[in-house]
Amino acid sequence: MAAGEQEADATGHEPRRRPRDGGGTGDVIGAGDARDAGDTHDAIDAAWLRRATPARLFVGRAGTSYRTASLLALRADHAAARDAVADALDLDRPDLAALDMVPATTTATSRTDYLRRPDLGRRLAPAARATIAERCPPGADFQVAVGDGLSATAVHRQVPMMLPGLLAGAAARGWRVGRPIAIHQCRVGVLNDLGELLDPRITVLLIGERPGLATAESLSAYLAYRPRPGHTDADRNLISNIHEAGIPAPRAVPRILDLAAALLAAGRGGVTVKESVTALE
Amino acid sequence: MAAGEQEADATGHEPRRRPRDGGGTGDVIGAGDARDAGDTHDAIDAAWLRRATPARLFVGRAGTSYRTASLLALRADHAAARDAVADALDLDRPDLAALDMVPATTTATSRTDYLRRPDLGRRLAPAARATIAERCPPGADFQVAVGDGLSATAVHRQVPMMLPGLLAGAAARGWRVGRPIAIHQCRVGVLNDLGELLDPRITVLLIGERPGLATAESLSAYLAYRPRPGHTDADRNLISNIHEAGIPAPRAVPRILDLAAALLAAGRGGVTVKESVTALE
Amino acid sequence: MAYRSTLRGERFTFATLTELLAKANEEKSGDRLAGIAARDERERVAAKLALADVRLGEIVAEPVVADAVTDAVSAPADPERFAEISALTVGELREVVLHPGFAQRWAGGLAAAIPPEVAAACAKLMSNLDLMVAAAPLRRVTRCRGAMGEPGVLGVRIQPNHPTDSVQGIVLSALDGLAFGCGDAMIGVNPATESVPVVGAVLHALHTLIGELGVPTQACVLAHITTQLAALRAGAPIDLLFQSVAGTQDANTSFGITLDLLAEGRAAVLAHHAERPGDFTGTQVTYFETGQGSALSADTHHGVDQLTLEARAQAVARLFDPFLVNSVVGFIGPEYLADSVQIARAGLEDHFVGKLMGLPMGVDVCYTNHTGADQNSNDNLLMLLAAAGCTFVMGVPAGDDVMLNYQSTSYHDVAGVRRLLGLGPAPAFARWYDQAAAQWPTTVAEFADAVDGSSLRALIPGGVG
Amino acid sequence: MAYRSTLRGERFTFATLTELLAKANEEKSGDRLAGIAARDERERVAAKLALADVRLGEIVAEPVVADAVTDAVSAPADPERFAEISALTVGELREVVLHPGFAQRWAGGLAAAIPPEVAAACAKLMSNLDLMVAAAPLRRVTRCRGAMGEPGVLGVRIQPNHPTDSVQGIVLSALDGLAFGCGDAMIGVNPATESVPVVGAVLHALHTLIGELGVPTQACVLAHITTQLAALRAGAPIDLLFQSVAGTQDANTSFGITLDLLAEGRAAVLAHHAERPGDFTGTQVTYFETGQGSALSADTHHGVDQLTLEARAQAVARLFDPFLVNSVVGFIGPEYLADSVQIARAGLEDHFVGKLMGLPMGVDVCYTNHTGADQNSNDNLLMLLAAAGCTFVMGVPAGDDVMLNYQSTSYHDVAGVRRLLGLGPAPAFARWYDQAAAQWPTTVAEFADAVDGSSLRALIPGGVG
Ligand code: B12
Ligand code: B12
Repeated sequence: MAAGEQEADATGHEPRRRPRDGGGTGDVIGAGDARDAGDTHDAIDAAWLRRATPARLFVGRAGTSYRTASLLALRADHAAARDAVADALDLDRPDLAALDMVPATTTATSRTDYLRRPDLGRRLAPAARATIAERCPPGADFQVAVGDGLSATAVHRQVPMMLPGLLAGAAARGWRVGRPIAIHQCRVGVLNDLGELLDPRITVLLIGERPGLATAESLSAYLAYRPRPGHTDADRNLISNIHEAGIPAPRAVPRILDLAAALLAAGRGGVTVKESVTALE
Repeated sequence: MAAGEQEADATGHEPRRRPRDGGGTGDVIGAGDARDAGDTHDAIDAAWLRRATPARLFVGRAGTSYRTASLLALRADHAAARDAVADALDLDRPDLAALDMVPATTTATSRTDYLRRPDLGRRLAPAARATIAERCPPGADFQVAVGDGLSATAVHRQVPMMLPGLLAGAAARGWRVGRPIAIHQCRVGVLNDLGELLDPRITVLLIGERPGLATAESLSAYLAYRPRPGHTDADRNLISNIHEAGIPAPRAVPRILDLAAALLAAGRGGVTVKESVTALE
Repeated sequence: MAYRSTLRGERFTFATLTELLAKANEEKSGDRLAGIAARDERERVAAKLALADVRLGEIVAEPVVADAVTDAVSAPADPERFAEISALTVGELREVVLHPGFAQRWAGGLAAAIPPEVAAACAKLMSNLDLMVAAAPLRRVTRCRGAMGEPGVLGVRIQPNHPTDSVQGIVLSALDGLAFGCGDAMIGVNPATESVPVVGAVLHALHTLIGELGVPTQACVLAHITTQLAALRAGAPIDLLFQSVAGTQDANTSFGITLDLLAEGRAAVLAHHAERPGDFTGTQVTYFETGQGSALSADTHHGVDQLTLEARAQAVARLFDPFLVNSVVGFIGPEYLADSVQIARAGLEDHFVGKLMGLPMGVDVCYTNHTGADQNSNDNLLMLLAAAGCTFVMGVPAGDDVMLNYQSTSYHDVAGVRRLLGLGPAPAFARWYDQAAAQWPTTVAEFADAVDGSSLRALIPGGVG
Repeated sequence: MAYRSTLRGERFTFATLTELLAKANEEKSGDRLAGIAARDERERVAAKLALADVRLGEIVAEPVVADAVTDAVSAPADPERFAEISALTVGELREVVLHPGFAQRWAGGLAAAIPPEVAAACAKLMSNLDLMVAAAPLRRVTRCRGAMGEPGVLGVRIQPNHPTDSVQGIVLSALDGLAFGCGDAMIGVNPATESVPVVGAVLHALHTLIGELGVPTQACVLAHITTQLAALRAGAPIDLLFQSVAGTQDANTSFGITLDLLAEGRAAVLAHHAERPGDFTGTQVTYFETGQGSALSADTHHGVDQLTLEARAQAVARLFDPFLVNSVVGFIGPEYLADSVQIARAGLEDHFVGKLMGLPMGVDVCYTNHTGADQNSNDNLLMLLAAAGCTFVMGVPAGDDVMLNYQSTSYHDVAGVRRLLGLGPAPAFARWYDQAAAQWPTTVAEFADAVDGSSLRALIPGGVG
């Protein structure tokens, strides 16, 4: 194959995993260390390894460096991850619109602002405070908020699969469920403002984690017990890595509900309360 | 001396030279390599060395590194040099205003533009072409232009000391002298546009060189014989380092005139014509 | 007390030592975010000039914050040794530190006498090259199961993280790293899950892996200290006790820790080691991570600049005789270190101040995807730190941490740097490697061949295929 | 011929090899100024992917410019050796080059068979670490009066420039450099004045200095080649003949040179050396400087990217069997390399492509005051290049070139880097240094003491005080 068509290792759509070796990997003279990945084995074992971990394992070497294909796949994934940071939360997507969340913004007014000024992403904008106060009933047992965080992609992908189950599950446990809120340019610290405004017992913030090379679709659920201005991360709990190759959305829902129940039982959140899950494989 | 007043080595006004050692230079424990500069000798020999070269020689060592005073003097000079790049050419300064130059601009409209787009600094703006065509008689033997280049400071300092002598000297040699032009956001390549517009035999461009740590006041005189679009640096000559610690302005004037005469005699400029100066000390 | 200097006729005044330290710092987005940075280069240089003439004794006399961390770390631990240098100015200290003879005085006890604010002040007067040249000779050997810090060693922590803490995925990642000669510093997993059973399962799996293979290294699971201690009580083996630490009491509170908790934890692990005779060659049982920006991120910086707080965080670590300390330098994001220039500077600073204070300092050379850095800039800093004698760095498969979502240095990267600079793993580990992992598979194909009926197969929890 | 690739479903087409090479380049302000850069990271990566599959033979078959430089340098000098690799793709070449065994093949003749466009293409697929790891083992020894390139050597050119070419000032600067162990690569002066008598005077002064002291090094005055040759004809001694070269015929025309002129100059200097028996240990008598951006600056780049043109400029140098080649990497300004990130990348690239083509490559690690770089970023690149086995770097008093108005690496800097990496001057020079300059003054006070009635005094043209 000369200068013709070439399919990169990094061409697959998300979720992206360990790229297979290929492209520019020949072994014409003396590249003994650039050991050939071997086609037959690759097909079989790459699948097994891929199931075991999204990490890029046993990718071969060129001297001590990456094979050319691995290096370029990493570059491609980096370009994509950077693009993902810039993506905007789109509440008009049909699956998100269907969730009927109350839209809100923080005091960070642009993406640049958001990246440089985390303090602004922790405070609700005055208009948002008014809207929320008007449209969301206070004093719920279980209040959910959704925030773009560092990856709107994660919200787009995971939240539609989670929110209905979360609300239904909470209701099934007999909790009074608040009306969900969607927050643009959102940081975890916004939990304190929500607590001050609505006084829920448990607030769950579903927020996009920073995009990695392997996936930009990872979501975290941060939980706070009666959040208040002055609370810190020591008062919060979370479940992270909610995505297809991590905790799949359907499995995250009961874990969040269980953790919420643990917080309610303890009458507090934070470092002294631990999840009790055991097997995670 | 504790946290009180402290005079930096780099506090002297320009032209700045080798800083003397001092400040944070004590030798309390084991700093054997950080050999003391010695006060008496310093006073005598620093002056002699300073006359010999503006280079920072025999400044001592801390291990293999600079003494603290030397390092901080370099930092201070770097801050000043960067500021100098940003300085704007001010034709309203009394000594420059007195020279009654025709003001012009290139197609670079801001300092940022100028730094990023050298091509724009080589073309006269349409309005400038019109002004020059209107106010400057064409066909001179000796046309002078002044450009800010990378240091307006150099123009501010040197040009008032040079331009009158240059024009008078040229006239004394019987050359028809053009009306001087001052060009904002100017690169050397603008000579071609000037040649096309005014058709002088010799054009001299006095232009600010990039500021260094030792001085931001260094000017060059670029000379072109019948410049035309398409001419390159191979067709030009120059005298550089015109400043107090280099070629003082008064000594630069006759050298420029001599070089102009050499170009006229050769009937061309550029790489085949050399200055004939010998002793320069 | 006010500090003053004059630069080319322009006069500058700095009202407090805290202000002076902040303005003398190199440019960091976090200091600017905090509103304490020098407004321009001229003011920065003026602050450096004024700082150069401050005596070390004065720094100790004017604490930057009044809190429990200051009480514990800012008074010189060894007043007699500190007295030897207290009359030096910061500018003089820089020259002393750069002197080739300094390493001996440092090793002879001076290291322990250097308070964090003094170390930070010194770093502010140093060029990047100074930071490298000065740090390189300051080497300390520490011991847990194996040793770190011996001459010619660039240690590597294998960081085999997994998004759901799958012990199979973690062990596979670790095997890949061991095959590259990585892992002498530790095999250290950040768990995604704060659950005592999960953390315990990972601790057991690493313990088994190390034991089966006979690797002279130590395991660590970087859960919150309270989770690790609960796992210990539940019977999990702990080689190294981990905790993130910060430079103010309030920041540590936001991390859910106190100095007492750290002391108790260390005592518990030492007691546990006493019950595992023969396993350990030394008594350095703690591991700490730091990084510029963490205090500001919790709004607990009290107007103090990032570098000074970093040195204080490291001094907190010093209280507990750590096996290793790690500055995770580009980990958080652009709000604290905007780009590769600031990350590189901070990495060199953090490493130097740690070494100056006598710590076995390593650096996680890394960046996130929302910052102005990339793998090429990461390569650069890795090389600079290796040249500067950095104790250890990270080894992450392909540099891509699939759980923490950031990029660090890879097994490949450290192999390249070791090759280039003639460095290697810890001697005992190198001996183990030559006899064992040097022949291990490096590609999927070889791996498949190797696990088909070999001893490697037995090591993989959950079985193969 | 069109080149294509697909990235996550997005299809990219590149109409020509020239376009592909440009878009596969790392970000440079000059390529953007020329309008040939990739529009974003996605397109850049797509170009790299397509380039990875281009065979070396195809590159040679599709010249990027039709001109005299292409005729002279782009056809493989040794077609038989080139045939060994012509079927490799660029991606495969990268892997071959990174293989530890490559240095032997390279030394065995492959180096000479690598055309500049191939070297540049390969560099575009490499990480910064690749560029360092691959370059380090490629060492060539060249000889003029002394030798360069021996193992463990980091050479230094003393660059003792003076704003009016005062021989006194120049000699004083050179003495300071020699006292630091610098100067084994050469004592090389950029003259401010293009005057045959002035250039002749500086050549005589350097010749005398080297002769009196018996330093095993060579002198060079970096005037235009025509000026140097005129000085030679007027009786001045020339060790190394210098010229700036660029990567297109038109750019060289704007420099006032042709390939014939360079060949004639070299012949003249070789003839001159034949008349100085005993002075020389080898026949490498030329010295060239290059640097990304010079062709574009004269609008003579013909749509070709900076790195490809740099490799071509170096290949021009290769035609004349140079003693040393120097990429003056941050010299011109931000329009070609915007900041320290781009300068560092370009420095590593220039060094690697030169080494790959078999050249004794050095780098002037430098920056101007109108660019986004500073002495700290300069420190970083100096260290990286020294680790990568760079043949030589500059030694400028305090890094401040008082004639060219830019900052480079200083005598102090290179002393620090040599100390850190265990490198030193050329062996013959080191022996001379230990017996002579090692004891010389380092401060003004010591200098004054030393010249009071010593042999140093006699060396200073114009006398002392
Ligand atoms: C960045 C980060 C940090 C930074 C936070 C500073 C900052 N400004 O971002 C630092 C380095 C200080 C940090 C420290 C710790 N972290 Co952390 N951290 C992360 C990371 C990599 C990314 C978070 C992210 O993307 N946030 C999204 C953005 C939009 O939110 P943000 O508002 O900008 O950031 C806030 C949160 O990230 C929060 N945060 C970060 N870590 C933690 C941990 C806990 C328990 C809580 C409640 C909050 C919290 O701090 C930020 C400021 O409020 C995640 C991994 C992941 N995949 O998510 C781990 C992660 C969240 N951290 C974790 C842990 C365990 C810790 C520590 C407890 C470790 C320790 N033993 O000390 C400490 C202390 C945390 C605390 N109580 O403050 C675990 C949590 C496991 C769990 N399920 O509870 C995770 C999942 C992975 C890990 N093992 O490191 N962390
Ligand atoms: C930058 C520079 C270069 C760059 C120019 C590219 C660029 N875009 O800037 C490069 C590296 C290519 C270069 C090359 C050479 N340079 Co030169 N260069 C300089 C330097 C350091 C700064 C110039 C400056 O500040 N310009 C001011 C700005 C505002 O102008 P500009 O329009 O942006 O830049 C133009 C001029 O600088 C011009 N230029 C640069 N060098 C030369 C040399 C000659 C002879 C001419 C006519 C024009 C010229 O090129 C630029 C593009 O047109 C000066 C030193 C100094 N103190 O001035 C030496 C200097 C001007 N160069 C000099 C020389 C000798 C050369 C070479 C002839 C060396 C050689 N042997 O090949 C070559 C070839 C020059 C040519 N004919 O094209 C001498 C000139 C001595 C003299 N009195 O004639 C100087 C004084 C110092 C030196 N020894 O290097 N140079």
